[in-house]
Amino acid sequence: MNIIISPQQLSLHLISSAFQRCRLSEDLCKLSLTLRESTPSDLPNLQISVSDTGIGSSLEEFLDLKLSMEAFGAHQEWDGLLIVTTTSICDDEIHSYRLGLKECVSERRLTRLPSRPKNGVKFSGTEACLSVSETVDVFVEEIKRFLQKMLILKIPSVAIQLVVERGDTPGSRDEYIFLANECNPLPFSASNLERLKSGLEDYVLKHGNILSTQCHSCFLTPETLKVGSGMACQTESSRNTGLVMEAVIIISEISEQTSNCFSASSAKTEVLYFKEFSSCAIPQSSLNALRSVDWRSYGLTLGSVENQGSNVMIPSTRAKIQLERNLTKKAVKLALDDLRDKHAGVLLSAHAVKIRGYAPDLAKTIAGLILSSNDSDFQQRCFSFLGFQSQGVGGELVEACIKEKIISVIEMNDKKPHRSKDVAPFLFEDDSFQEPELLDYEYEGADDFSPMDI
Amino acid sequence: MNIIISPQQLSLHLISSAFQRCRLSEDLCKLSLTLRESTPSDLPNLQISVSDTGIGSSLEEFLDLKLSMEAFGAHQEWDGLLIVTTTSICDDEIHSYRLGLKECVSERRLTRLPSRPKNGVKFSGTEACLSVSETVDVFVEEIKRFLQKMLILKIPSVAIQLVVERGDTPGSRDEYIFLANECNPLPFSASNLERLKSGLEDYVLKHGNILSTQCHSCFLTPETLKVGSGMACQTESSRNTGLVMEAVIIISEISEQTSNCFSASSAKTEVLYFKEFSSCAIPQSSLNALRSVDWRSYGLTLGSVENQGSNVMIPSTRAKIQLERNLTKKAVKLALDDLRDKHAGVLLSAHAVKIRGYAPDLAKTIAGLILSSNDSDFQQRCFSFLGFQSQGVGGELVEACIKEKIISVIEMNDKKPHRSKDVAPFLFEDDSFQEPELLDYEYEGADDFSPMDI
Amino acid sequence: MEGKYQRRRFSRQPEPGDLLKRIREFTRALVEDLCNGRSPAISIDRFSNYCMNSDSTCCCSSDLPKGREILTCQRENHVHRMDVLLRVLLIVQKLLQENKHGSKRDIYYMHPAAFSEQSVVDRAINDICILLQCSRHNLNVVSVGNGYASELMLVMGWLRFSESEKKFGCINRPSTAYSIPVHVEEVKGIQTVKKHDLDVVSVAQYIIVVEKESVFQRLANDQFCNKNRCVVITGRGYPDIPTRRFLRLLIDTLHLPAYCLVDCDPYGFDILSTYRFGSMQMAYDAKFLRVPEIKWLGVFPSDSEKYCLPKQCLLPMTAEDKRKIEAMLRRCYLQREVPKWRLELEVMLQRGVKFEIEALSARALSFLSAEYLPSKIQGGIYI
Amino acid sequence: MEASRKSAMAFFSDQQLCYADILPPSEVLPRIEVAVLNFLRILTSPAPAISDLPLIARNSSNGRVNQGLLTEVPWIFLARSFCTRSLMRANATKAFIRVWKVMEMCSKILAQEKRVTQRELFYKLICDSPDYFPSQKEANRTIQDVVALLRCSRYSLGIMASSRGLVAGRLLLQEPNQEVVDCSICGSSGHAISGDLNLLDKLILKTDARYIIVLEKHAIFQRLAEDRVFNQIPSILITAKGYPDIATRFLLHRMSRAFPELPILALVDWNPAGLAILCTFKYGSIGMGLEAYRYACNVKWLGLRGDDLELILAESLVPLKPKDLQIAQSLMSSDTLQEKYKQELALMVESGQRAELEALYCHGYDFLGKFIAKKIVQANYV
Ligand SMILES: [Mg+2]
Ligand SMILES: [Mg+2]
Repeated sequence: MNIIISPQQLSLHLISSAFQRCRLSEDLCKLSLTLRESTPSDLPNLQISVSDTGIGSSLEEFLDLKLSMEAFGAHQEWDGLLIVTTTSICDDEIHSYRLGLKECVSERRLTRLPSRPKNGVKFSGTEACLSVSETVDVFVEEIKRFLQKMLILKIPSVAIQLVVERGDTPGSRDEYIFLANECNPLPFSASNLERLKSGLEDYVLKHGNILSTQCHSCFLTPETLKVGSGMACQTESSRNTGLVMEAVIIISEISEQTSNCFSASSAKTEVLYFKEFSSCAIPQSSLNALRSVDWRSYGLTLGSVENQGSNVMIPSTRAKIQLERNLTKKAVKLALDDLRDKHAGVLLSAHAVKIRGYAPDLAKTIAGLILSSNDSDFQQRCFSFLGFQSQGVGGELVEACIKEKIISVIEMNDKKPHRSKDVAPFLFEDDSFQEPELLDYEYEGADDFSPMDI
Repeated sequence: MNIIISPQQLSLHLISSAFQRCRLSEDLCKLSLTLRESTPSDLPNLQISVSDTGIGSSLEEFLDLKLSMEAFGAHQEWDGLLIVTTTSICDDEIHSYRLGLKECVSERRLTRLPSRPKNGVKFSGTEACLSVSETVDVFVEEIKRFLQKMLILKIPSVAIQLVVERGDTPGSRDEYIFLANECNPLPFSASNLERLKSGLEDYVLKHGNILSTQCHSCFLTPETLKVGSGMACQTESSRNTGLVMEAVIIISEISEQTSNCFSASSAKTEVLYFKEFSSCAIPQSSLNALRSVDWRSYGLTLGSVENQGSNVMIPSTRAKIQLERNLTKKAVKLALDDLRDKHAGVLLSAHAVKIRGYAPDLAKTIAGLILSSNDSDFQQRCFSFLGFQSQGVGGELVEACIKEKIISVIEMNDKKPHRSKDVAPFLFEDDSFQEPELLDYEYEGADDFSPMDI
Repeated sequence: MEGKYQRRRFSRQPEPGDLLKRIREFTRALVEDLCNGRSPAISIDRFSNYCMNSDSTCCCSSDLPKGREILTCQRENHVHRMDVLLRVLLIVQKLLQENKHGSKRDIYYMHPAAFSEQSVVDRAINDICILLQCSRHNLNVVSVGNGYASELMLVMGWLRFSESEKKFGCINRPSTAYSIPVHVEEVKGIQTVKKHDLDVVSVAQYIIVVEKESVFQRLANDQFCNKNRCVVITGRGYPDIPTRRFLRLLIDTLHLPAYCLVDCDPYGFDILSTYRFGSMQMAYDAKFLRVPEIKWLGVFPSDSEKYCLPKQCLLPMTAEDKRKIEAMLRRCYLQREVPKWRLELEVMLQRGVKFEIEALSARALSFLSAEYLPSKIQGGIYI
Repeated sequence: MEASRKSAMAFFSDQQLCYADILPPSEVLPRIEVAVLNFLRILTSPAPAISDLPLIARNSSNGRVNQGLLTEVPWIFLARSFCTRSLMRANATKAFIRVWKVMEMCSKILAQEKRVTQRELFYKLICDSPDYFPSQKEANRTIQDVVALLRCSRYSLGIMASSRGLVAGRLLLQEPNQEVVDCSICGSSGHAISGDLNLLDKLILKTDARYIIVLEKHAIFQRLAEDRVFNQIPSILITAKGYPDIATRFLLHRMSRAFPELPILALVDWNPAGLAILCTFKYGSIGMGLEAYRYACNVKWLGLRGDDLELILAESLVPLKPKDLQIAQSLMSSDTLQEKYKQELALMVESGQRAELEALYCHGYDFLGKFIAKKIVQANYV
């Protein structure tokens, strides 16, 4: 679990927890975020409330919250108090607690506040509240960005509402709704991976979920997005208990010419990482995994990787890191392979791209060998191989057909596992001829005679 | 006049003066040097007496003696007193004077000592005496070397006697006689230059006048010495009053193999300089003159020049230096030319020597062209050019004859003034020849044909 | 596989029709593979006429392939070679169909950008020869290098033959040089003059192969063939294919002994070896190009002393020369087939000097033709 | 002998002759004898001297262009400007002696009625005088010096020449007392031109051709000879395989004299070297000035020229090499070059590209013949 170093991160964490509770609920849930800024004194006072209608909280999630003592120890803007109100479906009452987060985890105690009766109504839900001496602005954008990313997961059962009340203009109230499954609905039965794929597609089409609908000026045709996905699981234990890593890769081929939305910088590749259905910064182990992928074999080059998240990870065990790393790598590779398999000519290795460059020439020459032959019987046989029936088939057609076949062979070759690739058969023991060549023979009269001419 | 910096130099100077007085006398003269060492106390006491039977002294020569005040000011070994006794042929008395040389020239006064009557006998002569607290040894060798050099002048009228009495062995008395004109007598009418030549020859033959007779083991044949002489006079004034520079150059060709007298160091060239009939160190101006001679054009190379004399010269005027220098250079060049003219093949320029080295090959080739021809008419004409009458002349003879002629042309060419040297006739005379390009144009053979010259 | 080569060894040279058929078979197989989604692969046998295994029982003399190279679409350099090979093959097909000849340079110029350099074409031509199991001339490809360098070989002596309509009556003037035709396959009627020819009473008794033109000219100028009943040829340095084929043809037809006169230096020896064993580049075709019958006539390292050659003519070997000799000494065929040559080569290395044939002419121009060659041939002083 | 020496003597004072003759040994030896006699005469004269050797200078400043009045063909020749070899100049002493040594060797060879190769001559020279001939280069240069001194061709000095030239097509050659050689049935290899200039001089030439086509390259020659282009275009094909040797130029010159009505058309690569080869046939060159200027022929430039480039694939054009630019520069600075050639050269330099004749093969191997035929019909040569 990440160590939290700021109130903003804490609030994101609270949202993430609420989201998980919603996800685990079997019903449609609502996740409400309220940021209420009041300025009674000169100091800004911001009340943050994260409430959800998911399953009730077991409170451990709050008790176990890890705060950076360095960051929060001297933090004047926040008292460290968290008010948690929660009830499970089977509870009769709504329980309230107060929790001092500035104490270290082992010393933390919940202070029970007065409960409220539910009056027999069956519902569950949780609210977490805190007050900080910060302006609302430092929270809003971050939370919105977070929620936009969360939409990628396309969990259909959670509706998110963000309400912002600013203190300086009383009565002002901004409300944002975040609904997954909006523009490209998926069936409820869709797998997580499918949802992720679809969500990521939406994310790209909506320019990082900033737009509410697909950007039609950039994405005219459906083919512009090429998507591949892969899943890797811990194989030793059973699938259910083990780690599962799912990767989705999207390549959007928007040229800068046709698009007026993308700036040069947006041409960069964005890596989004979700852990347990929550967007978070990519951990170092996964980053290393990404670095270790042989991108060149997919015709890609790895640029510099900027890790924008700043969460400090609690060190996992070495074995776990290795596992995560392997799984990440595997999932990404599977996603790449998937992408390549589904889209001809995409993600060919640089090597194969070069080789493919020879296809037109090879095709032209082979077509030449066929067409220039004075043996019509031979020509006929070749045509029939190529699937042409008639004699009078045009030269361009033959050439194009051969070219296509060559390209497909080259691409197929590239998709084969690497193992078989590098062992190009070369049975000839050439190394034994390390004799100096008697090339520089100076002979009177012959200007540039070379024994190579023999 | 040189500045005297030591008692030894003073004594040489006194000898030189005495020699000049003898030379100017019309009679045979005797120059006696006595070095008498007495040890009454611990301090050595050396009496030096220089007496001559030449013309009497005008005393100015003593009054004008220039002593280095730096060297003599603090000189404890000598009191600076010079006793001069002199009489001219026309004097009735013998005059004696005492002179304090440590006083500077302008303050010097002669102290007259009692005279002695000559009792009507007609003679002239001078004696200069001084006493120093030095041992006799520091004087003897230097004086002997000086006298040996003076013999080179071969002034026939002066006999020199050196008597050395050492104090440590009472009664011991070494006597040395230096007589010019001894082994190769010259007529009295011989010119100074002839004497100098002869004297220098003797000097070389007697290994620097160290031997009393010619060294027969080194100089077996008379041809081993090659002598050239030159004289240069100031041309502007009349010859009598002007400066006259005479140079004699001797080359002795003694190989180290045949000679057992010469050590490696004696192979060096010795330069002796006489000024006004007195051996002295070579002045800087003359040294520069020697350095500026184009020795290479005589096939010689100038090594490092060590000036062994340490006399400090009183600066002459610039014009005088230039004159001396020019005269020296001219005299030396004349001597070199004289030497070369008298001795075939000697002092050829390095250039000519190098070219002469090719003469045998060229002669052989030309002879080959003649002898290998099967055209007897052609051969006959060639032979007649070479001065052979008969048909059956031997190949070696033809070759030797051509070689000799080629060498003689090379040597002759070398002796010509440089201007006229390079103009040789063309092999094929052709009056219409335009001005020949004398550049040694290197022609690219047809093999390295270059299109550049189209 | 073995059978295939064994068979070909004794079979006639393929006709253009055979080759065109083989090209079509090749093309058809390629198209078939492609249409079946199989990655095309071109299998090319590799040949070498020697190896560096000094003592082993290698099979370099068997003329069997020593290995195989398979060009696939999976390596870029393979695909490039495939591209070149197919382009050249297409040109060859045209040449054969139109019954024309093209030089290697001509072929290069069909696609200079794709071929990038001449050697790429040369290699492809070799590969095609191996694929189609033929010699280069069967492809109607001639070797005019870069358009300039081709030197025709020279021949003189007691010989008469014709190429197509052109007659070479060397016999009429035995000491006049004749250039050798390009198309050896069109050479007909090689004959030394028979005794029953009325005007000539003698027949050629042997063939001398000299390394270089200047020595050939010396022999011509000395009227060597007027005085000796022989045929002299030179390949002007490393012999090209027509030269070697012509020599092969001469020997097969006339059954005369052949002697080789080369410089006493590593190049000379390599040229000698090329006549005797063929070159490595053309190892696949060695059996048609080599002349196992050839004898090394000279000049031997020991000749410098035997004939008191002027010392100015003896040059010290460079480090490069020595390196070359050391490498040549390791060639397996020397030990196996001509151990005496190898010994002489060792002597050459030990002495550390080299010299040219012309050194024999330094003292007297006619020494080579009047003394050296006759004494060697009559005395059987060759190995 | 006396008479020939007289004429040899006269030769050296003849002002008009600045070329190297092709002479039989009987005329070369007297020239050498005159040289020896003059040397001895001057050496033994009352004012003895070692005479300098006057060699016709073979540098461009001694090059002259003859703009003929009757023919429009200019040719290059050497004027009477000399460079000398002098014994007395230290840096030329060896060169001076080398000249005599080579003369001695040549006179011996000529007296034996033999010929040697340059290599053999070098060997003889190093055995005789190793100090003077450290390498073949000195021997070759000295041979040229002797040519420039005695003004007879290298071949006349008893040095063998080999020609790389080939001829094919409608030409009948006959050496005295030999069978006629029909160059149209020599196949693609053509007929090899002999290096024996005396023999070439005596050849009897016959033709029914209407053109002489000079080819820069052997490969092109082979192609045209194999295609028997001379049957469609009645012509004689000749190539020197690059820069022409004397023998090839001599034969072409002889043909141009024997068949003055036949235009001589050159087909060269489109690069400065190609043009330089053409110009060497056309004007001669200073480097070969002494031996070869007389063999200038009025060669016209058939191709490749800038206009032909449209027939060539762009990929066949190769960037000019530094050597090309060098050649271009020296050609440009030549007064000899006619304006049209200079324009063409400027185009090459400007485009920075070169093209070889083989590049036309992209239209098939038989295209070359059609190309030539079309150009000839249109009289498209300059
Ligand atoms: Mg060689
Ligand atoms: Mg060219």
